[in-house]
Amino acid sequence: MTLLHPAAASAAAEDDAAIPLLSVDRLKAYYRLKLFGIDREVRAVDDVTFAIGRNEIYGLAGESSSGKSTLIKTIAGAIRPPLAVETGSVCFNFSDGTRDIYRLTPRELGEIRWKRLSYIMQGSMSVLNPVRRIRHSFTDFALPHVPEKGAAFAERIGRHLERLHLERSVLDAYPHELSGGMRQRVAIALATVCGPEFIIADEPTTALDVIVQKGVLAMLRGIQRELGSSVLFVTHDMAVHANLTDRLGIMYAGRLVEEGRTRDLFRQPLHPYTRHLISSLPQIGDDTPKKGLEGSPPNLAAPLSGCRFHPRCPLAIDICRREAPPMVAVAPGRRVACHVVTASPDAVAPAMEEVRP
Amino acid sequence: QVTVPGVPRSQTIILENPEGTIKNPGWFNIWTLNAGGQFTGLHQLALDTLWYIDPERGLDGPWENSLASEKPIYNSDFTEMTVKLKSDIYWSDGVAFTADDVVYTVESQIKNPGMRWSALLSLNVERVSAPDAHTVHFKLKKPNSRFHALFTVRFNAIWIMPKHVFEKAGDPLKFDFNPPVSLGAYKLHSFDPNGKWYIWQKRDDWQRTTLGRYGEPGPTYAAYVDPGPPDKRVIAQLNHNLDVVHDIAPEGMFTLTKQSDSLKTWFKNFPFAHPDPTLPSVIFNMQNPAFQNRDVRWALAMLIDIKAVSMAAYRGAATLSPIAIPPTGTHPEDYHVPLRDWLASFELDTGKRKIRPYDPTIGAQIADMLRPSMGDQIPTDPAEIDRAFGYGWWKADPQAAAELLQKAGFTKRGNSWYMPDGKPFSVKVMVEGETRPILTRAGTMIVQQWRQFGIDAKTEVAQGTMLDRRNTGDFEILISWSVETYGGHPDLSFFLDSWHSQFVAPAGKTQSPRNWQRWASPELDRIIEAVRRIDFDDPRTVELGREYVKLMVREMPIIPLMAYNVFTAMDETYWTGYPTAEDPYANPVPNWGNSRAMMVRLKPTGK
Amino acid sequence: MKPNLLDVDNVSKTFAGRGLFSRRMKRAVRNVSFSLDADRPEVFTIIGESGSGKSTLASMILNTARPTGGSIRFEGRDLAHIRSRRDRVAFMSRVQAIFQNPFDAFNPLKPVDRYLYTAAEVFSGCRTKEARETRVDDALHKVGLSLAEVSGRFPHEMSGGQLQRIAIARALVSSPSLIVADEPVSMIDASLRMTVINLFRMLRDDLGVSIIYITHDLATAYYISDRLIIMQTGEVVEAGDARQVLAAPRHPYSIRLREAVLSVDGAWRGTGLDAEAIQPSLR
Amino acid sequence: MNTLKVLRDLFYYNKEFATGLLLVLIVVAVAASSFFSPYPPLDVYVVPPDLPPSWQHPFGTTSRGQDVFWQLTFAIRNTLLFGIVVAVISRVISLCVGLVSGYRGGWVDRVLMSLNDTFVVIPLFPILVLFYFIMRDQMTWGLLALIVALLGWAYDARLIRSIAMSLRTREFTRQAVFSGMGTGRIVWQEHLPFVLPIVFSTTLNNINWSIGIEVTLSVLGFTDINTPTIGGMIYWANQHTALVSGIWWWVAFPIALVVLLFIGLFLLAISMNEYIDPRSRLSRLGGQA
Amino acid sequence: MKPYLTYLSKRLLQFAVVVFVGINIAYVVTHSTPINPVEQTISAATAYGSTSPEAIEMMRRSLSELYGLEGSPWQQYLSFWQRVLVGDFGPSLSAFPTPVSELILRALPWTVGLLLVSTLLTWFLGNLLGGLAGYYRENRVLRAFGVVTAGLHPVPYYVVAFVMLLAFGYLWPILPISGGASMAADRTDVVGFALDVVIHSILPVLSLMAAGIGGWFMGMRSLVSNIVTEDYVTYAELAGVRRGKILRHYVMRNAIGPQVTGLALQLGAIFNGAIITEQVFGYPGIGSLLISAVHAGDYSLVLGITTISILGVSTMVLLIDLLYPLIDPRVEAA
Ligand SMILES: Nc1ncnc2c1ncn2[C@@H]1O[C@H](COP(=O)(O)OP(=O)(O)OP(=O)(O)O)[C@@H](O)[C@H]1O
Ligand SMILES: Nc1ncnc2c1ncn2[C@@H]1O[C@H](COP(=O)(O)OP(=O)(O)OP(=O)(O)O)[C@@H](O)[C@H]1O
Ligand SMILES: [Mg+2]
Ligand SMILES: [Mg+2]
Repeated sequence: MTLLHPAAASAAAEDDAAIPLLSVDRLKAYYRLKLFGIDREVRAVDDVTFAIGRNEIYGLAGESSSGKSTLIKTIAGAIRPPLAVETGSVCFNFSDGTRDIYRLTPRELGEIRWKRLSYIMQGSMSVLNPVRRIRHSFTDFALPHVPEKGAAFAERIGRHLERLHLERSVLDAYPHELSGGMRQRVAIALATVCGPEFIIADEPTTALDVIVQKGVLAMLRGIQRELGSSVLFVTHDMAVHANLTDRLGIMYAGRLVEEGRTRDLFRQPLHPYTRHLISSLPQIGDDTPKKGLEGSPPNLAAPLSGCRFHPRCPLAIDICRREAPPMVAVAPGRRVACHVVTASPDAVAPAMEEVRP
Repeated sequence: QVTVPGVPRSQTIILENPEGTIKNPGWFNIWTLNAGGQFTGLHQLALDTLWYIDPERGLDGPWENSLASEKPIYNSDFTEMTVKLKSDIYWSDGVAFTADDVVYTVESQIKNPGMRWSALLSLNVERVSAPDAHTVHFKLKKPNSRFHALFTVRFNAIWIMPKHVFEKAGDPLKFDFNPPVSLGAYKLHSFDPNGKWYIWQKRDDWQRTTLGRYGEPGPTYAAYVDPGPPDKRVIAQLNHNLDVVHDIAPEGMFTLTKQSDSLKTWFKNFPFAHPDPTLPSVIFNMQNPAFQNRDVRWALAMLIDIKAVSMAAYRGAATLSPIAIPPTGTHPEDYHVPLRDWLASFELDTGKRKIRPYDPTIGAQIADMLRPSMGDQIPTDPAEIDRAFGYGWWKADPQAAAELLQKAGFTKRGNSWYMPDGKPFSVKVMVEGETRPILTRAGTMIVQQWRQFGIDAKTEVAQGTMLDRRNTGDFEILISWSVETYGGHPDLSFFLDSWHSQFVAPAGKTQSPRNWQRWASPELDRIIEAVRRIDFDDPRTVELGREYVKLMVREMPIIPLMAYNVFTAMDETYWTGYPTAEDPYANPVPNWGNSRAMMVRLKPTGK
Repeated sequence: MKPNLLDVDNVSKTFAGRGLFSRRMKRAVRNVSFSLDADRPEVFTIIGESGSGKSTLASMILNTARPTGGSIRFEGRDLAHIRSRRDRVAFMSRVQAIFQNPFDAFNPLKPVDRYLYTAAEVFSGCRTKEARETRVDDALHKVGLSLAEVSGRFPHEMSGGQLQRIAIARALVSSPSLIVADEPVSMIDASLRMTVINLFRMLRDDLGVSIIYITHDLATAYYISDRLIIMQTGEVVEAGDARQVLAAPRHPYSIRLREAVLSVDGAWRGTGLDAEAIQPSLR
Repeated sequence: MNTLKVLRDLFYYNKEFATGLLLVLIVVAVAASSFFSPYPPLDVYVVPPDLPPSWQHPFGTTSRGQDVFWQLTFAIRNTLLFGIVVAVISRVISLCVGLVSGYRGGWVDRVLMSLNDTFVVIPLFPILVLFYFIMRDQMTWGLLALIVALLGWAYDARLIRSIAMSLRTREFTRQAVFSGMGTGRIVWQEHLPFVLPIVFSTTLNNINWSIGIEVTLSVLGFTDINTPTIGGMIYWANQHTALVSGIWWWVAFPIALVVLLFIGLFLLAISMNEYIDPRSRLSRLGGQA
Repeated sequence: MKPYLTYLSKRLLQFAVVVFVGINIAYVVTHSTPINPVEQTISAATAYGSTSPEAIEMMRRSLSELYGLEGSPWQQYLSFWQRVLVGDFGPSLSAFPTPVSELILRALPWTVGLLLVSTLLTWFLGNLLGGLAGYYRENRVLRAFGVVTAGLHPVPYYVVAFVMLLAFGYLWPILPISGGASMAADRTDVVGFALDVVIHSILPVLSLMAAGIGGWFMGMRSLVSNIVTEDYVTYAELAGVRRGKILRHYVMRNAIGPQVTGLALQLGAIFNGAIITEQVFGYPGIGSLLISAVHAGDYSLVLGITTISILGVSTMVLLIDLLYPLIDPRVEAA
């Protein structure tokens, strides 16, 4: 097994932080369905190992239903049946100590939430209590975690909303009075206003038009830079990844298939799926015909043997059908799970050098 | 709990008013129709009229001259009646009672057709006058030998109005008479604005009332209350919060006999209840073709196993009567006992043979049946058994019934009986349900017996609609009573006069009381007319009454069952001296007007 | 002369204020006009700010909402005159819709094939089961699926892309001449997104279906559309040939929109987010 | 996914379902055993009265000389049937009105809701009692069930309508419209499953309510005494002052059986809710839409 | 504002239609009762005394006249509406000549007081416990409580009331079992009288609560168990919002809508009285008035009570419709 130890992975990262803020180790999270005549297991996260350093924006991309949200839920400790963690650990190394999120009592977990770790769920348009004014949601979520109280607190959230291009009057609105985009921004504001060390964001900008989206992303990055916190960011928009994230992980069928610095990944995608993902992206002014992936998406309830991408992979060779490729560091800070790529790492290395600034 | 400031429990008797909650509690003008309560103590304790007949023996014989000083005086053709009044009787406000009050009562009722006794009086009275302060003279429109009955309390009668109060009140129909000025020994103390209770207080001048001559009434206060559903009455009495329970189910009474050590009942032993001079019967709708044949009626009678009915209805505590006269008061001496031999020799022709259906031993049989479970609560003395369990009944004889039905042209196919026209013989028996639980039980049992014999019999509960359906003849068979008597007097005109065929309504039209069976019989008419011609106290009334009994036995237009037994339960914690079968000085049932007699015999226990 | 496929003529929509005591009137769409030629199938794109009235406009075109001003004619017939169920069925067999969110577009409690069969039955008059199956299978093949893959399956058993394609197949069953697609690709990954976009192109080019394509994604708009309008607060601020407008927008809002588009290449040039990140300090 | 398998799994994995099913089966078994009763249901004095529970008469005997157990078998059968008939009829009406009104909106909604409110406001008891007077002995339990059902749908229809109103705005409804489905199909095929959980719980309440009405009417004396029911048993017990007289078994066993039935139905309802509720089942497998 | 006014006027029209139709139905039904008030009156008056059929015929005629039962049905119907529109229900037939309104007014405060208190208490407690039980599903006490209420729920009210009565009136007689106030009550002593009324209402209120709490409990529980899976609840939990706060403002607040509607309807129906309670506990009130009116064929009184009840319920329905946006801001008034 050439599985990379998280420590090794972070050591491999060129960042200065010696201990990563988040380390996920051999995580398996399955949806267990054994009820009502159905008996199956959806292996939505199947053996994922990675780490996120301090002061870093880590992007996660991948096919729809490849397990991104599941991974994120597991990291955020938002496990509800039928989701269950099989094996593996999720460790946070906050400024006040290291915590394995599955070893914490609910009380301890409650203590780190929002103060250190905040989370924007997918579908963040519907996470607001429909019968509670936005102002009260802020009080509920943020008031216990910030030093300001009373008017100072109101001032703080007011200023924060303005950074998200929202008027302060939003505070007196009910969620349904806001457009989807405004609600998403409120959700982002809720998750960022306390200045947590780690922000998890699952497709937070789907309902925004490009102008607003850009502003919001800028704000997110601004906060992150200012506080030196870390962000785990999921989106389907590769352009967002390119502009926002420092490192990028690509998921396919419950597995991380490639990881590396965003720029490297775009310049030189190694995994065939990554390559496809990047090349299929149209750009304004670009007239070349683009194509989607042929073949059907993998079935996580009955995963294929070998590499899960092999039926759709143009490069598939024999071993791909038999053996699952391990995640291998092919260059410092660069990992990939592909038999073809690891078989000829030499072909990769020069390319990597080339993109170094 | 039932204590009012200044009304000590030890001086108060608490009685049940079966009227329940009074909708319009502040209304005491009893001369309008049902605008307020009547049995709230108002007619028992506060009002008075000329005469009383007690269904039992009475304080001083069943007949009592109340406001009148002597019996009614008729002229020879019964077109005039003169009444002599007592003097020294005063209203509670100190005004003397005089003949003017009686005259006013009669005249104002005649003047106002909406008043309770207006119709009765205007039909009868040509003119009323007061020759002097203590004499009233009635000139009648037509001969009426029973006119005095209107002023004679059996349950109630025309109460005398205080002229001096009503005169000033304006429209007597709109006047609430609150507080009532009373003529009786008690006056109103207070009442519940929600109609749940009334408290009456003994008048200081109780001597100046008609009750005064029997001595001072015991209770200083009398409360008439609505104690709620039967179980609650039992609880209330066990808690000594209700001295007299008007009526409960037999089981409630048995519970009381077991659990209360201060209980007093009419019969010391089983069946405990007081038999009212009222006769629950199986009443045929004689206008229904199915019941026009006497043999059919008799067949249905022969199918009744009265012991089972007695058990079902009263748990055996029924006082049976084979004849159409309730076995209570003085009636057994006048009718039941003398007619025994006649009954024993009575023969019925079934078409195949002659049978003697009367069984005088039924009462004893029931006593024997109950003895194992009730032990020494069951009397052993034959006379006592007769008084308690009645005077025999008809033998259940399905064989005879079958023969009678066949004689009437009915046929039996398989297990079912068919009428002469080929239709199945089906009968619906109407009962009143919850309102009269005992009769409902009896009806259900009778239906069961008929059903088992192959008749398609069903019970119909007509709770709430019973009155209307009875009046309009909208029933096949009814368990109810059409016979009600004085109890303390052999005269039967109280109910019988209305049985004359002149009053029978055509089918579909409203029948006036009390001939619910709508039976028109020339023979009966002859008896009724004979009664009309003789005086109330004429010994011939008994003769005519016996003739009536025999006619009824032959014809069976109603199947008499038993007396309406009222389970009045009396608690001796605070009071003693209640009327009982041993000392039957009054009817204990507390909503009867003559229950006022109790007051003068009750003695405090000192608790 | 043959009437236009669609005439949107000076259409406005005003919503009454929400809530009990609200006096606000919301003018969601203001005087929008455009038309689609019957003979020249095209992809007509609507872009705009969130809340600028795109969906409202779409539902008016689909005749599920009535304009408060102006009129919409489909093949010369005013939509306001479509009332009876027969007319509506006839209309829907010509104009179809693809909805924004594939995950909510199918009843989660029911197999997805029902929609296809019903559409075949109602719009194409397929009486027999066989006829319906053929029809549905044809439509599914056009989107790269087959009846065998779809029949009897529940929405949760399908991927977002599959659902999206089923929705399109469902719209195709009735052989419409116009499809209104409201943000059909916002929730799916880039690869699937291209599958869907290419499908639109195929529909236009091979089947002659006109498509009204509503999106936030300027890149795909550029990639596929023929004409385009840009909306802001209910008004059309710029309209014209898609490539021209996107290449050289003129209205200030369009320009800002164009500039705000993030691109992969731009990222390396540093024109990304940092320029905007100058914000008041948080601590 | 066949029904049997679903049931099997419900039984194995859902303790509540298993208990509920067991309880309901017990009650059904009691009801079914009425067909083997040694005594005709209406006959009285077939056994010695007032016997406490014993081996011979497991639930004792009544003051009317009936065996409580066998009487109960008839009573629970009729009462159950009564409750079910009421529930089914009123459910159908409330579903139709609620779903159609919520989905169609506009004047249809206004007309239906006017009708609905009219039924909401009509006071039940005087109407029922007056029906009793008018219908007389035609007032069998069947007819009573019909009337109670007709008077018992309105509130639930409002509830269902409010759910249907939000379903109308869901995207899949528009999908259905554009698939050419008419009101009927949309309402019955698309929206019905969503209201089923609430329908289950209202059904339970409705059965309970209707049995309560039957009992109340009986207590007030409006009862068809030719059909034994639970209400009828209480009626007779009441007439015989059974509670005060210490014949508690006459009341206790019928009540106990009804309670068992309800706990059973309650458990079934919550487990079925879980099965149908898309959020506790698998429907959200596709994503968090 | 205008659309709201349009909505309001449409809704008011609907209200008027409902009230009109409702009262008409009540009119038709009450007037088709086979019980003839005249016969009832006569029977009650003559049941025990001497009667002569001729006299009864006379009484019949004069009573019909007195009760205003002469005239064609149409005339009677019109005069009914004429009176109702000025709020007069005429004289009661079974307590003639007392006006119906007087009878109702006398009974109303008791019924309203009893039912208002018990309904509100029951609603509050049932919902509170139901909410707790739905949210803290693992809690043993609440679970046991759930089974107890589910078991108590179907026990017929009559039996519940009676058991209470036996328990506290007989076996352990610590509470008054009858009436709305004790006979001793001095109604001029406001405080003492109020206390007395409260003590007398304990058993009726308790029994009403015991019988009614299960419905609210189970309703709230199931509403809550649906809501706890909503995203906004999950999210608030993930954000570490205090559980008490989540329960109150996120869970119960969102579930309360249907329960408020239910409460409103129940409050509207107060005017029907609590027939069995009044019977068992001898509590004064409108229920027994209604039943006795029905029995007496007193359709003036029945109609008076039903009209008030119809007005009560439909007003509450109207209010709920108009005010619902305050309960659930998502609902548009129009
Ligand atoms: N509650 C659940 N029960 C069962 N399976 C689930 C559940 N939620 C998600 N899944 C399955 O788990 C897999 C991964 O889902 P997940 O939501 O993590 O995908 P994703 O990568 O976030 O997709 P998207 O980009 O569409 O959000 C999918 O196959 C999905 O069907
Ligand atoms: N039923 C309604 N009542 C009142 N206002 C409404 C209604 N529907 C939409 N609106 C308002 O109309 C405006 C246009 O809404 P619409 O949904 O058309 O926007 P959109 O362009 O589709 O936005 P997005 O890109 O976020 O989907 C919004 O401000 C919205 O709040
Ligand atoms: Mg996701
Ligand atoms: Mg939109």
